[in-house]
Amino acid sequence: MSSTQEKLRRMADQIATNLQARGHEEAVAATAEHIWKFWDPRMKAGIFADDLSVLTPIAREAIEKLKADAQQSAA
Amino acid sequence: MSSTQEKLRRMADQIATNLQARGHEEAVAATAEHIWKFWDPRMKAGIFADDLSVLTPIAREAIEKLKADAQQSAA
Amino acid sequence: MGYERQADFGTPEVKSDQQVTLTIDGREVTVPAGTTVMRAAAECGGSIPKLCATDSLNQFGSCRLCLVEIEGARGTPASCTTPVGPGMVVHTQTPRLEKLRKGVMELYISDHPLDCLTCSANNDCELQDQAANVGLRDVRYGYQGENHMGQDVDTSNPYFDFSPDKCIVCSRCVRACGETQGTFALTVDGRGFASKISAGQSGDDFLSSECVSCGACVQACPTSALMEKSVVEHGKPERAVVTTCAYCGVGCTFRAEMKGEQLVRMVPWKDGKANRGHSCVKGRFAWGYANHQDRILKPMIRDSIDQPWQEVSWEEALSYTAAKIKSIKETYGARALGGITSSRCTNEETFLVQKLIRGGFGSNNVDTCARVCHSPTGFGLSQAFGTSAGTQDFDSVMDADVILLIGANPTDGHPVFASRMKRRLRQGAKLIVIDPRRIDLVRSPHINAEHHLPLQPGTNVAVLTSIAHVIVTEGLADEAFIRERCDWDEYQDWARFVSDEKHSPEYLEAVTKVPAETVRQAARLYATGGNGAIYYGLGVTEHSQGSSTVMAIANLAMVTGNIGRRGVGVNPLRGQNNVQGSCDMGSFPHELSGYRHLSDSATRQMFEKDWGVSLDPEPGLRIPNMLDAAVDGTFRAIYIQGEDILQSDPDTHHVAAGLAAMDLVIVHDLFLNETANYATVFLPGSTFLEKDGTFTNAERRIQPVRKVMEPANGYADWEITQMLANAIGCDWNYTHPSEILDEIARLTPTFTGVSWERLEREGSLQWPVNEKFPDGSPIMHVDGFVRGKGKFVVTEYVPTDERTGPRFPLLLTTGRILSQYNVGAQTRRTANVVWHHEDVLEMHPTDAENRGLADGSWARLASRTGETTLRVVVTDRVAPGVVYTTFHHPATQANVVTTDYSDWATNCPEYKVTAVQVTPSNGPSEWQEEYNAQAERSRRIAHVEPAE
Amino acid sequence: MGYERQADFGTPEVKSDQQVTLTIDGREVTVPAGTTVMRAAAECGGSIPKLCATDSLNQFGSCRLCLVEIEGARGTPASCTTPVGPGMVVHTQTPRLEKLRKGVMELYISDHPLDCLTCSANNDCELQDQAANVGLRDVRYGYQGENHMGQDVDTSNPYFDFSPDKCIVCSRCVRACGETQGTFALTVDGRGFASKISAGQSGDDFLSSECVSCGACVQACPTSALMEKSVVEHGKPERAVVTTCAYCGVGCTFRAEMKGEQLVRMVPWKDGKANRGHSCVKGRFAWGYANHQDRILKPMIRDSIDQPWQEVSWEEALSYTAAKIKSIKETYGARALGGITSSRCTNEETFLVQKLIRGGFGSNNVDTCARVCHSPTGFGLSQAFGTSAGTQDFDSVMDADVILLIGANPTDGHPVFASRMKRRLRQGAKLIVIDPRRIDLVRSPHINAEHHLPLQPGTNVAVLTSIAHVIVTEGLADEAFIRERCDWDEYQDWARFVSDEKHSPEYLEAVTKVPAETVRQAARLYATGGNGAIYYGLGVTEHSQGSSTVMAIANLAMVTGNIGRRGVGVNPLRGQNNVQGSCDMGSFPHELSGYRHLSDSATRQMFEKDWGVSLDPEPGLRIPNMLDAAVDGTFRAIYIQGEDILQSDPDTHHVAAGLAAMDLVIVHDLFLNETANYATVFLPGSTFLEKDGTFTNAERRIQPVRKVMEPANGYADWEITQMLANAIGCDWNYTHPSEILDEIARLTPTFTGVSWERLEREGSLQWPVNEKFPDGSPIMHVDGFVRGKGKFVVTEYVPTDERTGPRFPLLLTTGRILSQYNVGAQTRRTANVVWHHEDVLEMHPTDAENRGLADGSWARLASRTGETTLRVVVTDRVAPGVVYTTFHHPATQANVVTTDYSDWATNCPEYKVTAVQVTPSNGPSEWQEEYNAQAERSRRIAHVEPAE
Repeated sequence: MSSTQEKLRRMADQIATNLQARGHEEAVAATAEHIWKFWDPRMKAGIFADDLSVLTPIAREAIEKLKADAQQSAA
Repeated sequence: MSSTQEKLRRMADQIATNLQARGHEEAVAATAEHIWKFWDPRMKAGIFADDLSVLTPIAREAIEKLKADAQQSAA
Repeated sequence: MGYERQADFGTPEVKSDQQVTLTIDGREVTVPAGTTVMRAAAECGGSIPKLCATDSLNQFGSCRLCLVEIEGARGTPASCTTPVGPGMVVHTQTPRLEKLRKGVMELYISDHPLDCLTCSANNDCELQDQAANVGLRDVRYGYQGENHMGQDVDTSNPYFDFSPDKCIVCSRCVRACGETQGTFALTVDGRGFASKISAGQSGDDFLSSECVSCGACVQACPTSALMEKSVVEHGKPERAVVTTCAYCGVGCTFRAEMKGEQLVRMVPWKDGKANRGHSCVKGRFAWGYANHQDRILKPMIRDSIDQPWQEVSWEEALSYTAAKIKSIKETYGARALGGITSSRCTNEETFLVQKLIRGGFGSNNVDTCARVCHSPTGFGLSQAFGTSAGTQDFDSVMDADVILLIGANPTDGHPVFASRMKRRLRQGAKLIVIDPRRIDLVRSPHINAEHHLPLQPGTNVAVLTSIAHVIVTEGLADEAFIRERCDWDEYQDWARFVSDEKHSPEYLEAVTKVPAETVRQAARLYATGGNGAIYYGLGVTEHSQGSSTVMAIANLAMVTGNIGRRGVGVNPLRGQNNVQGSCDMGSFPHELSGYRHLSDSATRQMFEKDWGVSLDPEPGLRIPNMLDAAVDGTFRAIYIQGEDILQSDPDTHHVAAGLAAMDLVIVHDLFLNETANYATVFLPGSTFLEKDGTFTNAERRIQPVRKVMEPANGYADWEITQMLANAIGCDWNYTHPSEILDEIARLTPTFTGVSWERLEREGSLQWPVNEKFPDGSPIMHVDGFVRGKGKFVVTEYVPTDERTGPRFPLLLTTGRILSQYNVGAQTRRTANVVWHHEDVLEMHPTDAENRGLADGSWARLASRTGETTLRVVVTDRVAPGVVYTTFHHPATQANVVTTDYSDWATNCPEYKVTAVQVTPSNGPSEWQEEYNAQAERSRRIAHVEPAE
Repeated sequence: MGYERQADFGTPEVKSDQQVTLTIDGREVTVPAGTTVMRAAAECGGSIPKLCATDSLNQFGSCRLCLVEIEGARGTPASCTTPVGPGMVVHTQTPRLEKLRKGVMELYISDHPLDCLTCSANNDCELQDQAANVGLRDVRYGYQGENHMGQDVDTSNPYFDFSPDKCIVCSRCVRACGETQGTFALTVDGRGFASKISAGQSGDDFLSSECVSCGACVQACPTSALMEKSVVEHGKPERAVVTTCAYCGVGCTFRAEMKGEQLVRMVPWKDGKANRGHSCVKGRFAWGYANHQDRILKPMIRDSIDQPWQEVSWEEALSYTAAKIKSIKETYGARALGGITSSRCTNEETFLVQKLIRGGFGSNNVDTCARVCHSPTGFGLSQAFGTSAGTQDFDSVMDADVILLIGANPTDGHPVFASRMKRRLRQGAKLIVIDPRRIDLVRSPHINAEHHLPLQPGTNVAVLTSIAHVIVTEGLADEAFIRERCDWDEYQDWARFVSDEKHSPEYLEAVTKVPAETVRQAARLYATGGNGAIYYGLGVTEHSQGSSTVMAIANLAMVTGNIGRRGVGVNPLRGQNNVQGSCDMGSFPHELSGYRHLSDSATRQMFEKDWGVSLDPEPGLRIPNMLDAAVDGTFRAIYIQGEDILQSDPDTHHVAAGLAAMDLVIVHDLFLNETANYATVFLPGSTFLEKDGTFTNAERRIQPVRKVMEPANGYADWEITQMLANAIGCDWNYTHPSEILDEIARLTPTFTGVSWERLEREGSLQWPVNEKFPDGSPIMHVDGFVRGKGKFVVTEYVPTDERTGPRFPLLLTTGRILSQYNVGAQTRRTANVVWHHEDVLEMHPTDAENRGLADGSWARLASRTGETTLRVVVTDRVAPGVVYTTFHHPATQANVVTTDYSDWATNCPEYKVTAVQVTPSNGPSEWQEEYNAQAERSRRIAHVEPAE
């Protein structure tokens, strides 16, 4: 696994951790929105393609939500 | 005769003399016009009341013309 | 408001149709071809160091400080003598130049005193500036070598000092004396290190030299070598206000340089369009009268002229005066009241005085001092061209090829314009002088008049008609011009008239005493020498044929086609600062502002509506007629603003009798003048430094006058006239002269486009300024005469009634000199008296010898009218049979001698021709002694506190 | 364009609702009550002589030169200490005053050297001015008495000299050092005649004293006693251009004083609204880099980084670069290209670079140095208030009662603003400092912080949340404000969160290491002490919780109602001169100018239409992501204008690896910086002196930058970007930056009212400037937050992943010092190196002793990422366990040690917290030696003529 991949995991988790005090549901939505707004397409693609089980729960749910949204809009 | 009266005569004659080169008729008209345009009423009254025979012919005719005009407009 | 020297671009402005673009210090600059690199750099905000260059003088290239580097050129050329070239790349600051300049500066400073902090030029010194720019920090030579320190200061001039040890021998003073002033009084003596500036011959100081104290050298001096004494005394000014000189009709603009309420100096303003940065001794230096101890600052009244004056409050003075006026009007009617406007006051003030007389007093008895100087100009030019004013601006003279100067002495009377005329003459223009005296312009350094026609006083018309005779009979008339621009029938009548043999130079030589051949040559030169410009003065107007002479002059200009373009024209040199303006403002008894006769009911009604009054449609009295009517008892009261008719007007005895006969003489002036001896009300006036307004000079240029200090007397003159008007029941509410100017513009077609705001923006405007001439009119009658066709008027020579004879065998003519002004009320109260502390009588050696008179003798000068005494100066400047004096001093009272003869058309007095006799005397005449005793008695002031 | 000192009104401006009318020298003047007579006189154009007075300092009344006479008052009071009174009648120039002043001046001059002409102050000296004004002509005492001549000049300061014999002991320097700068380094030693000015203790010279070289004393000195060395060398400037400093985010305005193409000095401009006439050592003096020999003036290219550079023509450089860009785009797509805008360049230049990348390259891979400094400010304040900028102008600090200073060291980083803050603190405002180090403001002359919270690095959020805990739980919240201005539900959620016992100071003391009671006292003071203003710096943002800390700060301001008026607010102290502007201009990969997200299609379409391109709607890469992507091979080319990411960005190894992996690195800069070691195209840049444009400072103030000299490299930076754009096929035709500014205004709602013409007229404008705020916005959120309701955001403390442990037991934090700027590219190339010629490591005595390190020892500083060596300074300014260094010198490269940890929201690097170990060393590390060798190799230039 490239160091870039590792950084993406760390970034996603870090966002999630900093948002978790807002409560689980809001934290998931805020994490997803943050990634959607600030990540370059190749970064998004990178994390979508990753093994999401290594992520913290909030981060994982956020990425899953983003993936679903992306597939929907591509459909 | 006051010195003022004497001055009025001299002024009338001097005007006439300086205009005489224009020929008699024009000189009389020009002298009359000059006095009409530049003399105060009391000066005009003074020369009208004077003995005009002492004046040079052009001056005399000019004053007579002015007197006639004045009487006409007063009538 | 802060103090800053005017910008100096180093070398004069160049005019060219071609523009050149170059790069200076990395910046692109575009300037007219022929411009120097120095000037181009200055125009884009740079400042190449310089000492010998200044933009009022031609480049000289001596100081070596203005070196620059030009890419591709060898060496380091002087930027003041190097013209710009297209694509040139100039560097004005490089290490190499820095080093060279430090070397040059080191030499200057090693021979210069180090007392900057106590030097009068401190902070206003170009050597100091350039030392700062160059950044020299060390003088290797020390200050112990041979130098020029410790030389005596020449303090002889009353207005400026020359400190030779401060001199850096840049020659700017020498060049200014030549190029700017045209006097050539200064020279560089010696060569090399021994060079020094010198005024005149060795042994001369500035006062004893030819120097005329114009100030050009002081203005040009980069250090304190030439410095105003007032700056030495008071220190550097702190602010500068641009204003217009209150002396002659040239109308120089000056920077009044102030410190608090103290005027420190007057400095000519380079942007002034009348003077172009030059000045004369009067405007530049003779302003001390403004705060002279003689000045009266409080209103005064008295019941009769044999009582002392009582100082009173303004309220009391005005109510006293108003009551008198109302009572006289009630008893004798409005036509018993009148007044005189002042040619020294502003247009706005003059306009108010005539408005007060016409609208407030209710009579048209208003006149002005132009009556006694240029009234024939107004009358004559109006007849010929349709406008009562000269046709050119002053700049026009630089395009003249032949200058015909008649009855004028510009180097004394209009010195700043004379300097420009001399500059043009040095460039090669030809000069013809028609004057009984050999005035300075006939022969002076680098000037040599082509022809001098020393005519017999009183024969102007004869000479001018004989010149016309030559032009017409020799076929030199410009018929194409005449056919296009003039009435051809009138021209033919006139041509027939002048062609008469009786008007030939040969026939008239006996009368005029001018050799016929000289007249013929002068006539040919004027008619064929290129642009011919006529300049004339009071030697034309102050004659019984003054108006005829003006018309004869107009005829000459028209017959030769010398009118309607630059370099030609008919140019009266006006006497007092605002004599043009006072005439424009409706100061004459028969006309309203803009020279419109009272009989024109449309004009009259416009004024009546605007002012809310009804106006008398009949002309009022002229000054001499007022005096006659006063003696007759029909004229009882007069308001005289800023004039001294007792001294300035002819036949003093008669003037005194007229004034004495009146019930009320109100004098509104700075000083208790001679006329005030017969006044019972004195209203203290304000100087031109104490008020806002406008003056109009001889070229019809309306220029702003700006208040630089508060009126010492409490009010500006326009405010005093307004207070007087309101005291007799008017309801005026002017708060600033600009409002009066707006009223003038509203009521006067030639002033439509004039406003204070526009003058602030554009500096000055030459009337007419209106829809037709939105930018004003530097040159008139360009596309046609104002009256339509130019009018040739037949002018027959009529000899004056004043004749010489056995009792009075000499002809007296009068004039003035450079250092004094008019009746001398101002100049006599300045240090100008060192040049002229008394009026003297010029007399030809033969006449003097015949009478046993030597230079300096006391002589009795007598005419049919009166007599006085004065000292004789023996000189061949006057012809045999002619004597000459000035009328600047009341102690002499030359006008006690002059007669009441006057111009046939305008009653302008014949000052220039009085038959006199001169005999030895041993002191003042009886009349002089009586007069002085009466004057002294009349001037007593009882200093008691007013009962407020 | 000419050179003139700025007007000096003598005493400071007074604000008052009451106006007083008086008469000075006959003129009526109306001024605010409390104004001095001196200032009133100056305001109406007069100039009362003065020496000890100047309008930047409080009146002192010692020189006795400014005496005036006041009617009805006894004696001659000093005008500088006499306030105006209604109806007062003042005379500033009378014979009595003239005499008194000459006496005073005589004493000054008798003890002053007479070498004006070679003096560096010549023509720019107030003693000279006043001597000229006073007009002293003679010094009776002579120059032989006891005096102060011949004393040694103190030349120790690299920028100015002190010449005691030129000193007139007016105390202006001493007062400026105290009042203006707040350093109190200067004193008057002795009394009476023995008085002399002294820097620090006896034996100190200026360099060894406490003097911080701000220049305030030089500015205040009326003579050449304190004088810039550059003026001594070059002489007096000849023109002055007002421009904006290119150092820190204060944005001081200066007059660039020029002589030809030579910058002679930079002088603070009194009308500058950011600096109000003050300056620091960098802006005032450290401009010599602009013409440093290291500067590259020709474009250079090379095929690979192991080759020497080849100088080529602009054409060749641009076509080479364009071909490479096109080829990479073809092969890898637009998203392989990107660039970095510069916070040192103008707004217009920055805007063009992001336009080039988005519109020309076709990607949104644009980022700027704000990424590594204040990106959390933009994110955090936008979340809370709706605007990515501070809320106040600098003037606002003068109305603050409590100043809460967090993670900022203004006396070093923002010295000119620090001086104002100190002035306010001396007036009595209270100070709370939250900083691991005991910065100067905690204790300095006349300043004593109320509370210092020396927290453990990385615990900002914990400390701020505990302050919020105190405010909410002690009932100090401003509920009225919150109900009106904020979302009440969000507030309640947040209040519940912070009230939790886990957020109490007592609970968190173990983490933050700040005594709980100190936190409580600080919280109470901020909440209840009047106007509370928060100022913060990179100690807040450069953390893994940087954005959370910014939001925590916003929460504190809202909960206490300290927002929306003067004296309060949230004020980020921005780093580089135009970091605010570069963010405003759309330099971030996810947003367009004015902080509008790319996903907003209306905004995107406006740009697409205006630019005639289509834009990628997806966010681009941030700098660290670009480097990651480069290593991964998906990012191939970068255009870097005016930044040196290799030195400034964290984890140098990783940056170098990223750059080395790219196909094309274009560096556009003044110098061959560290990043250029990895570049194959070098485009020489221009300095701020060589171009027009605007900078936006930390108070959102848009200020004009003006060209004072031509670009030595041939083109301004905006021209180079335009040439590059056109080389890759764009069609740009800007002829002046004002046209770019017009485009910015057209496309950015907060800039609608901004134009070059308006900036010329008004000097500066604070955005937003638009229909709603036509005059700009000194204070924001006055009537409501930009986002509507203020948002309380829950900020949970999350410790950084960077932890100390046995291998790396110390925490390194980094910062900067006064004399250096950022990576030092500019300041290292000036004489500022005398104060700081190398980066050093500050270490607590205990930690040093434990490691056998003494003051000055060489030490090895190592982290998990890398290591370097530097010298140790032992000091108790840092707490035990904390070490501190700066990153100004490439020889040290502190960033080889910092990690790639970064802020969760913005990836702003965690410079402020790195776990390190420090051990003795005997010289540079192996890495340092390798780096230096590589850098030297990479900087070789093959000097052959370009094949044009």
